[in-house]
Amino acid sequence: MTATVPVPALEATTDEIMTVVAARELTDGVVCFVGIGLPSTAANLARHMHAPRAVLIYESGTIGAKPTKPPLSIGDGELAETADCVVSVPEIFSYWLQAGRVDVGFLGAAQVDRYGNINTTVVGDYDNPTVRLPGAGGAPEIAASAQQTFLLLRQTPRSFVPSLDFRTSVGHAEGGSSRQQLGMQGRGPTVIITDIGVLRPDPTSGEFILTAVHPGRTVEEAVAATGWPLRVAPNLVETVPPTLEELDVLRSLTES
Amino acid sequence: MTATVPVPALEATTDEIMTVVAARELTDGVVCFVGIGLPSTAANLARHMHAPRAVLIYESGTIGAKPTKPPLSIGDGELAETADCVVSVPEIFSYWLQAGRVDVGFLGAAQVDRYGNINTTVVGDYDNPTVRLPGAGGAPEIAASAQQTFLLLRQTPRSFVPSLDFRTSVGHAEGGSSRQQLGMQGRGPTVIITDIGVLRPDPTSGEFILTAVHPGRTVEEAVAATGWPLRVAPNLVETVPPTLEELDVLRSLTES
Amino acid sequence: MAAIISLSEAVAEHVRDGDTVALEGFTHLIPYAAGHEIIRQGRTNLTLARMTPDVIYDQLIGVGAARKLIFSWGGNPGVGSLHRFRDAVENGWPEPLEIEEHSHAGMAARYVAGASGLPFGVLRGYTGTELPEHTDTIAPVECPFTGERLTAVPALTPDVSIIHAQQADRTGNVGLWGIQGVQKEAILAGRRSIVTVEEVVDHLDPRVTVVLPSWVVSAVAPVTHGAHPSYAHGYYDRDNTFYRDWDVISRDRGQFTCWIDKHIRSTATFDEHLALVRGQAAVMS
Amino acid sequence: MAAIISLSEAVAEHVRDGDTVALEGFTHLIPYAAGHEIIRQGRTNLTLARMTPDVIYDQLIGVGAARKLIFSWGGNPGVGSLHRFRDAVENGWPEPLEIEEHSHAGMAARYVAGASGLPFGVLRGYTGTELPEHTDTIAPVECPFTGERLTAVPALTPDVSIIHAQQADRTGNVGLWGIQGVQKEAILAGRRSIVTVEEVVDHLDPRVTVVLPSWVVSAVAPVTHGAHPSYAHGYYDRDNTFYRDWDVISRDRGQFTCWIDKHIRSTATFDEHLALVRGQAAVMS
Repeated sequence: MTATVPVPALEATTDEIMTVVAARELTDGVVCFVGIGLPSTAANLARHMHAPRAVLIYESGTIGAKPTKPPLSIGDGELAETADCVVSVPEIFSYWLQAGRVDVGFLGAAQVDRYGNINTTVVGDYDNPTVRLPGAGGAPEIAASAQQTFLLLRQTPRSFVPSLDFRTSVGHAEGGSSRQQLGMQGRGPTVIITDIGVLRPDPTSGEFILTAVHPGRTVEEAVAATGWPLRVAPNLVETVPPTLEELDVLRSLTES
Repeated sequence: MTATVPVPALEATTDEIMTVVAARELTDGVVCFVGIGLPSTAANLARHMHAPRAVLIYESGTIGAKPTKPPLSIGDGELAETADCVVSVPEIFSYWLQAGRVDVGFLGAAQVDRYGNINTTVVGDYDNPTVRLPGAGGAPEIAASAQQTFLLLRQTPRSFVPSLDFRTSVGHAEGGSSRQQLGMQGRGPTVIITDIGVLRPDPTSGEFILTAVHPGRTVEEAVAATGWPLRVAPNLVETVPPTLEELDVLRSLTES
Repeated sequence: MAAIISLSEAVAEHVRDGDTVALEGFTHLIPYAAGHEIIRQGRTNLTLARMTPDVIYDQLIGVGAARKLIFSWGGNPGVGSLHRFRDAVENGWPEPLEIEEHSHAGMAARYVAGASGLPFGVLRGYTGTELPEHTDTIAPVECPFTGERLTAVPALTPDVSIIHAQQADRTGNVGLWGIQGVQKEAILAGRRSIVTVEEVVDHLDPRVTVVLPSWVVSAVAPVTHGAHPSYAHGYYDRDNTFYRDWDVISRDRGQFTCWIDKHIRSTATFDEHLALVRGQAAVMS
Repeated sequence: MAAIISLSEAVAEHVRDGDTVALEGFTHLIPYAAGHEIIRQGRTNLTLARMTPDVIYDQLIGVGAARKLIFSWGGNPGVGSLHRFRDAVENGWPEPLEIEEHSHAGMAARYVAGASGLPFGVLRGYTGTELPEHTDTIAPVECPFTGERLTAVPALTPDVSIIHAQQADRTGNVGLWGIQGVQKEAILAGRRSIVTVEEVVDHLDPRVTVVLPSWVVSAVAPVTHGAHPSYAHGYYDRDNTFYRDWDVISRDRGQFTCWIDKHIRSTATFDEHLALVRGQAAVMS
């Protein structure tokens, strides 16, 4: 899980390349609903690079948090101290997320299918699970109400599955216009960033297509790591490697 | 409107006797939802006399306000400064009033009927009113959700009517168990305090009955001032006149 | 991000004829300066929404800016009637005023629904009253679990919501404290929003209890004493005398119109208006 | 009025076998001391409600105090799985655990409905997910005005709600600041309530942003560091090491039971527990 890819002059870890690629997706002024871990780090990297006015909302109720270090938990004190305001958890979900004020929501998952639907609930049968996962948390409503979502997870046959064991949160549903028919205000997942590359949805079918591979990774690896017949974009590109500046800033953010 | 009644050693105004009588109805620790004017003054008088732990809630969002002077408006700054906490107006109505946390709500009215239903909306036809009154404000939900309500208004044939021009807030509805059938959590109006005396509901029918007259006032005056055939309690009493202490405290509260 | 601009620019850009406009402030922080600017710029055909249409809406109604009023309590707090409101409803002067009448709890629930992106709010309200017979925006709703019947009201989503606050910082984050009313919900429910502020500061006061981030506000306009004759906690007290005087000013149509012409239409800014009002108060006292 | 009493008295009086109990605190101010006292007093058959059943509920579940869990996210934040929770759900150890599973937005709406005296709350939630197939407390509801279909969840009204706060004053008014989570709603939704506090003070700190008046709280119990290993803003930081250590302690049934026996059941108070935990940390470092 710590495969590294070569970059000019220094090595980026898998986590680092995923974080850098996610950060690049964030435009300045974007309002992000971030969870702990890679999403939080990516949003903070963006804030320190090209998106100084990005607004970070944590589900603990902090709006406009500017942590100097990625928090270990979603409710760390520094989030409250650096936020523009702190509101209650009910308010975060009603006045802010549900009202459509979040531009980008980050989601992780144990399983994702070709339409970007995700499972964070159980592996196996719900009533008799093989692995009981943490559950929904904020994900179903982030997936429904954020203007778009970014999915971050490692690409393996166990995580990129033809059929979810449980649908915790909706991506492009059954594809086509099925998401719109559910009445969701957000556009759904617009990108999946993995340790191997980047997938984006086919604009018509909503199926996720491999559009980029990271330096040192291959299409074959991506196909082998995907439990459905992965389509590859004709204009597939190689991810621009993390720059020295990106890695410097990222490492200054994450060193403990 | 400034008829006075004799009391030992000094004269109490009509407003003063109504205020004193209302204050006496409040027990220590009671949670009151008060409006501006007599109710606010009465609750503060009680707080300075026998009910030091009475909790005053104003609909502007101040909980546990302890104003030194009766405020002119429901949102005066002193209410916020002396309150245990200040919350939003939506929260006052949802978490506090609707949730049943208010023991006593005070209401005034332009018209009241024999069951303590009140009109604060229009005199005359709704679409073509003779007098357009301010409207509902907080009254319908105070009348429904406070554990009990106290009505304060002057007794005249124009205000004590056989039939309301508009029912803004529900008292004992059509009497009997009709209020309970509406599903209201509060018991409804338990007392009407007027410039002439005090009325309380018949426990069975819910009809308001004259149970006391203030010093110097008579049953005949009360009957003449009431637009329905006013029943008089067999054990009618005379209101104990305001004491020197009550008047002293009241006047110290209201002098500007 | 909120643009920090003048009040006249903000009203010119964001308040349009025919809009549904909410000027909120529960006794505290009532946006009088913004109301005056709407009168100065001659907006018409407005639907005015406000829990307590007090003197600020009496002025807007009296000049004929409104075709409809959505409200829950229309009076001069602590004083008595709103004469211009009554004249419009009772006599159709200066023009008929359609009304959509709620209770405070219902109006609050409507703003909360609007701020929450929900089409309706639920409350224990209106039961047994005659309001539902006259107000279309009150409907029953049943609890899917208990079968209990409650009341629904639709979200209120003004085209533009306007409030006054004590402060904004230089990036347009708004901060207010003291009685907070329904201001936050009104701004979040509005499609556009204007916040007038006492002052723009480097850092918001630690007493601030409600913050509206810059990116949910369309425009911030600094207007000193912009809530007069209402008050701004920590800045100035309520001008109770003005509220009492308004009872006299507004009783007569002619006197009212004179007052508006002289004190609002003939003044270019709220500063000029205040200087005039204060000069007269000094003479009278 | 809240009685200011010891935690053991508060739990003895207000937490009963078979109760629905909510211990809330969103990462910040988690009432660990109260959770331990419930274990010490051997309560059983509890229905535990909590948005994020993290380590505090892992402990209660692992000792078999709960028959049911109402929740929305069960993990060790920033670390990984809750091994006792998983063992109960996956293997029924120490006994089967019924689950009633929601999303955060749904749980928040349930507490808000409970605090508001409404039988249900409305949200845009759960649409297209499989949660409604497994959770009875999710139902459709239609907007009476637009016909739009939304989701209803029933009010959550615990028999007893428990939180930790920084301060109470001598009359039992509770004050907290920093991340406020769903604590206020949990207390107001509860039939009874216990608040543990870092200290009892003469006057609440001006930084207080949430006040719970004494008369809505059943009991206030002072417990210094009562949120450890969670944190109390302005008092102490989160003990991240403990959360990481918990992953090891809780992986094995035997080791878990040993830890509970030694650190909770064999200590009389939370102070004793903390002294023990800190002594070990000092030796290990």
